[in-house]
Amino acid sequence: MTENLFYFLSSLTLLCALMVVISKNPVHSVLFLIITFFTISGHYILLNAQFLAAVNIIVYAGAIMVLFLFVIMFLNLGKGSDKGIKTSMLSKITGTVAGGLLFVVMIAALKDAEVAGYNPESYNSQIGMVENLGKVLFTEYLLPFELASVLFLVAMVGAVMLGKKETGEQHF
Amino acid sequence: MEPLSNRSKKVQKREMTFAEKAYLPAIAQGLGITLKHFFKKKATVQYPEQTRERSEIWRGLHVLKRDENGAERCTACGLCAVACPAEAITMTAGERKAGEENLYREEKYAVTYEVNMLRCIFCGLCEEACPKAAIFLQDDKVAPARFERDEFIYGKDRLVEPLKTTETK
Amino acid sequence: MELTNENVLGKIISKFGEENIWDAFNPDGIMTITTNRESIHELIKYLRDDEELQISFLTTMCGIHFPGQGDKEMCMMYQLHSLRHNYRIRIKVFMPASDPVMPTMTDLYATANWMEREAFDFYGFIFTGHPNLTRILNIEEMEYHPMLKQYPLEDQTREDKINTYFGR
Amino acid sequence: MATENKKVELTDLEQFRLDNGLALTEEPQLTTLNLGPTHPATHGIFQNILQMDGEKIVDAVPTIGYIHRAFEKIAERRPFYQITPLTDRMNYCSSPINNMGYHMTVEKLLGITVPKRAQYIRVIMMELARISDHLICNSILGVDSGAFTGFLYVMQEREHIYDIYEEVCGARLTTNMGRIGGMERDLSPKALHLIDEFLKRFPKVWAEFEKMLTRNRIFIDRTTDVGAISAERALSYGFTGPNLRAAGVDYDVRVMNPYSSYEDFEFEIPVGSKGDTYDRFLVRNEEVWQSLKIIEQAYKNLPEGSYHADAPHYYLPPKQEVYRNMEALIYHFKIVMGEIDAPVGEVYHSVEGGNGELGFYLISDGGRTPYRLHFRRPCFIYYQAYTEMIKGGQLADAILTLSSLNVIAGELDA
Amino acid sequence: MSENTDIKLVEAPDGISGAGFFATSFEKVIGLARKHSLWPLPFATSCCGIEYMATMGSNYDISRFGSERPSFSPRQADILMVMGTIAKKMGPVVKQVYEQMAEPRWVIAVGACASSGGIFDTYSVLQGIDRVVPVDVYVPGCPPRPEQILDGLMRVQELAENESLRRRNSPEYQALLASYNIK
Amino acid sequence: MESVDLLYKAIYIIAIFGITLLIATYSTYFERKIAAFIQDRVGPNRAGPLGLLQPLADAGKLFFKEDFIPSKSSKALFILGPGIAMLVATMSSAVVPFGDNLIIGGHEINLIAIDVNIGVLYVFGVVSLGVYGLMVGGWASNNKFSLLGAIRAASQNISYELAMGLSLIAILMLSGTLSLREIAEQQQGFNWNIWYQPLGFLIFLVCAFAETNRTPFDLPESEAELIGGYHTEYGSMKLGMYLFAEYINIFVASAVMATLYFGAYNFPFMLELEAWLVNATEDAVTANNIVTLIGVAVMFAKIFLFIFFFMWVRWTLPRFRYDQLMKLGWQILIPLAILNILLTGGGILLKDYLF
Repeated sequence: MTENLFYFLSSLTLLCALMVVISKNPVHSVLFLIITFFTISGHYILLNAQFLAAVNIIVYAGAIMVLFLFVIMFLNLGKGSDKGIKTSMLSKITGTVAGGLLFVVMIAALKDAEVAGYNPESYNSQIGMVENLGKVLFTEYLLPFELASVLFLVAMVGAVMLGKKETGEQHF
Repeated sequence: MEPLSNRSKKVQKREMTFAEKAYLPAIAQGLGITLKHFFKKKATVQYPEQTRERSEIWRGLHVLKRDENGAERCTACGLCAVACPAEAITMTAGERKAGEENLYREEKYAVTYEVNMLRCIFCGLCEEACPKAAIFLQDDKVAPARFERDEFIYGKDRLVEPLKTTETK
Repeated sequence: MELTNENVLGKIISKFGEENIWDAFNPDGIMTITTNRESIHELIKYLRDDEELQISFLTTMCGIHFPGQGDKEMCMMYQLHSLRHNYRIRIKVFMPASDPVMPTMTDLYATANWMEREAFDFYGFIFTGHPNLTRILNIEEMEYHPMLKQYPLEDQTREDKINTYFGR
Repeated sequence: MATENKKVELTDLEQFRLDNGLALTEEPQLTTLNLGPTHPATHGIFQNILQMDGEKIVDAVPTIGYIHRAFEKIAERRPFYQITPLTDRMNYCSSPINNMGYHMTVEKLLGITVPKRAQYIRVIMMELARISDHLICNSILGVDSGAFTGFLYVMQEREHIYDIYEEVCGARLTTNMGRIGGMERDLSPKALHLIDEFLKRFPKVWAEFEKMLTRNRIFIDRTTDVGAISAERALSYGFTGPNLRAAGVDYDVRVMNPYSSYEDFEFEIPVGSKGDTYDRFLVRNEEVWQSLKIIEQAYKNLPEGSYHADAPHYYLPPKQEVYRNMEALIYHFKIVMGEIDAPVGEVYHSVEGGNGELGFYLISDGGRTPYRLHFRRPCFIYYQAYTEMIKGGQLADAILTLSSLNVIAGELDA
Repeated sequence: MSENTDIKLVEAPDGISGAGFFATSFEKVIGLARKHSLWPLPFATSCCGIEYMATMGSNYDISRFGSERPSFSPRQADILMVMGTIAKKMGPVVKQVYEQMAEPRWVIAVGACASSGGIFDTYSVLQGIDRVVPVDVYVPGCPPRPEQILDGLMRVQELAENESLRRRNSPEYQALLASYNIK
Repeated sequence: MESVDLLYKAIYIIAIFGITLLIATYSTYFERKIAAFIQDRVGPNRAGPLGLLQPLADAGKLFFKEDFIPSKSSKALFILGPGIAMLVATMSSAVVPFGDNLIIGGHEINLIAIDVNIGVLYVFGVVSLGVYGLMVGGWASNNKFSLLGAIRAASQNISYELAMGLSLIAILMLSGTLSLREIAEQQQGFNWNIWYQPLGFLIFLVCAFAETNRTPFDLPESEAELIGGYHTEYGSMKLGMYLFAEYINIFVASAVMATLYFGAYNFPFMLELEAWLVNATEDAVTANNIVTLIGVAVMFAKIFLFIFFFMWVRWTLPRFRYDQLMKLGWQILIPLAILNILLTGGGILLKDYLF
């Protein structure tokens, strides 16, 4: 059952991820991206990492994508959304080359990769639970965790600076 | 601008106090008022079953009065039609024939008398204009809503007071 | 200075001359004077800006149509008010129907804008210099100026009325 | 997101762009939003085509005339007394003021003096009308800011005012009250009783309504500095009435040119300071209290005497006389037919309407109808300032400004 | 022009045609539901609008009929209540609003002006909205008392209760709409 | 898990779902009645006795109204919008504990649909998705009023989620768990969180109003400005679903508030009552069940009180303006919530230090 679910979720994830790229209408893209996040959260739940699943949804689907959608709605206002974007031949060629190269690199990287197995005896099914996660974060990975928070702080300051408009303009 | 008269009075506008700035007291006060009304007696008059009292001079549906002998008062002088700002009244006059004295009070009478209730604005000018006290706006009846436009041309069949009730109300 | 009809009229006439201000009379306590369209703009500006008069409030303006009066067929009435002195004055300008052209007052009073549009809509007055002289109340497609006396009031498509009943 | 709401100071370039219908800057795309003619907040019908930058209004183009009914043209075709029902329908929130204003104009033309009692009754009715006008306006301001309930509380009081109207003239809204030369009937005992009750009950209701909104910070924040207009601009736009008084000019026709014995009464003219929506709200609130004061005085000192002028040429004789007296019958016919031999002349008379100076400019050529009757309609005059008042504000501000101006479509379009 | 419920066409007996007993009683239930949930679109232009406010107010309380949710969006409304004068400038707007409403829809012309132009027999006023949209119920009065407005509403309730679910697809109805040049 | 347990669970879930829908349905009725009573009116009383069939009439009418899709809109998304709104709304009541354990035939049944140990986060996540329904619907309508409503909804929900989350953190610090059931259990008797977190509750309450788009935060659908906001173009049952979703959201918000701050199914002297009952009936199972059932009733009473409060406020207050709303959210509530966290942390430390 779990296995079937896994395959179903995976195929859905891939399909939706593909649709994100393919869709002509940016709003549709965003919506597919949201479904992608959902399916990824589904994977987390399969892995018994409920916290991650919930946070993934809250942060990505609940907040970030709302903002994406928000922006895109504004953009779409004036022009028709389904006119499609005209791309020049040059960019098509460069795109193909770049994509192909990425593909090659990924194949190369995955070729020698080994699937990490796990030991059923020593496996702790509670590893994805909140308590364990918290413990690990605040003991073993304290430094990276704090560094990440500094990074966030910097990002926040930057966002505030960017968001602050020049004087004389209406803020809302 | 300096005042034009000595009667001006500045409206009271003070700064918000801290409590007012914290939203809560005013909100609580408002909630208190609405809660008080929640338990208050309701003002509603349940219309089709009960009706609200109307004043005795309410200008409702027209009626063509009869006199104390049951004869129609209207003499088709046309003053009401002239006085009507909405031009809702039309009539044709006729001569009373012999033997109709109990039907019509004067020698001239209205053969047809029509009020277009859709045009009518119930201003009461016709009642005021009538020198014979024939047309009268009743206080206890209003023109009802209907489905068809044609139904609103009230002819004499619907305007003239029924014979039985000769006394006014 | 107490504003009375006499001293206001005197002031105006001394400023603009007898040839531009005439027919002063007082039908209802409000002095009414007549002027021509060349001096109307200057006159209203003077009344507004004069330190003593301060007649600086445009109460209303409206058009009037007097058919069959030669070159006095169209009339534009301005009524001004000095809030300071509580003094009202009425100014009329007559012109022929063939040429109802006047200067605009929109540069003096913001409120004149729509009043002039209304006068244009109703009577067809042309106010030179008006920023947007289009119909205001009636539909754009209307072909005539309905308040002119020769046009009927009634809706011409109404069928349920027999005119003979009303003697009108 | 910073959340200042300041009026925008435009640079020259921006002003140029604005004047030429260009987007303010390259970046923000302006949206056109069509407010009206059937938008719920317009309470009546007029259209505003707004240019919006997000929530901010950059420009507005008003269109009016959606209920143009040609009052002035009708008035040229109807005898003098038939015009009263027309005036009802101009500012239908306070029809008695219109009725009385018109009657006083015609009386001025005909040279009739109305006895004191009739004048006092008129004052009572006009002030009741002012109260009903202001309470609609202020409670609708509440509705548009989302507080619906206060509106229904004061609507009940309006019903009581209707009851008084009904007792005086027989109608609720379009009153057709009074006649040229006085009132059509005296105040009945029941009417007096109703007025008395109203004077006792209304202050409590109004105080309660004030309590719900006046010091509520949400409401204060919503209305302060919204749709402000300076006294100079207001005068240039021809503002009168509460909207001008909110800007700080104490111009009131009742005090400047007293009519109908207004000089007998003690009352004050409330004025605001900034001319914003909150000022307008407060001024109207205070005016309701002043009107109550006037009604109280008029009701207490109601003089004895006749309720109409002794003018048989113009005032319909009593019905009983018409049946018996030949002379009365002739007058009756002449008056109803409209042949009252009005003198040639022109008069202007203005009253303090619910919204400001309501003027009647009447030209008579001696015929049975007015030659020209021009209404100075305060709403028509206010509304053109609306564009200027809402520019730079937000959509929600525009709505509140509109309802606080109390623009009534019937009066606006005439 | 409007549908007269007094006149009933002879219908095929139950059970012979497709609509059997179940279907008709089902129609009744839906009719009842519609009757009690008529959401008005108050198209208030002038004086009658104020009387409509009074109708909404505590003393008359239109909500007793389940109609207190005014839907200013035509999509959500069931009855178009035209209250007040409709000038010729406004006529197309009324029509547009009517066209935007979803079936089943009813129209009440409240007051003299909306029904027939009333006192305003002038060049600028539409002489009755039935020149642009089909009207189901006329309410006379200028303005009508709230009681009369409620009367009008109850008249529409009658119509809604007795209306067949298929009436809106019937050729007669289509012809009626076509005569107004709607859709 | 045994199949019997599974069966009971299934029944329970269906029951909760049904109750949610029922309460949402009748919320419309109560909203109208409460509004009427507050405004000195009587409210709907002609559909059935006391107007009790009013919601059914509305539903019946909405179902049989012409289904309309604006010609220029994005059809799929137009239908998806109300669907998302409805789905998301119904999902969130799953983790709310409506009662303690019931013991039926030796089986202990938790009166909670799914007991996940991240219950709070679950509610939070699901609620944050609710905005998609409004956004997608508003955008797909291809109407500027709808779009404005959708945009307002989105920014409002994002902003207030932050303050809401922060105010929750204080609760989490106190209870040390993310599971709603455990939080409920900790508030045994009269030991409710509200006594420790009055400020947090206030912030949460305000945010709950904002998240459910109720007055004074009903900007997305503010009638006076935006006609209907995001649902301007919706008619028939799609509109019904939006309205429904709003009422379900109110229900869930009330349930969550009752659980987090007002002790869920706990009521004063609960233990004493149970002990007394055990003595009286000499049957621990019956006693437990009785107390649990009382607890369920208490829980629903609390929920109804909150729903009433929502409606009471709706008919009293004016609404904010957009920028004021943002100001309140970002400049007042978030700092307050952070302050609250600091105070709570300080309190906890102080307690550890002193005792």
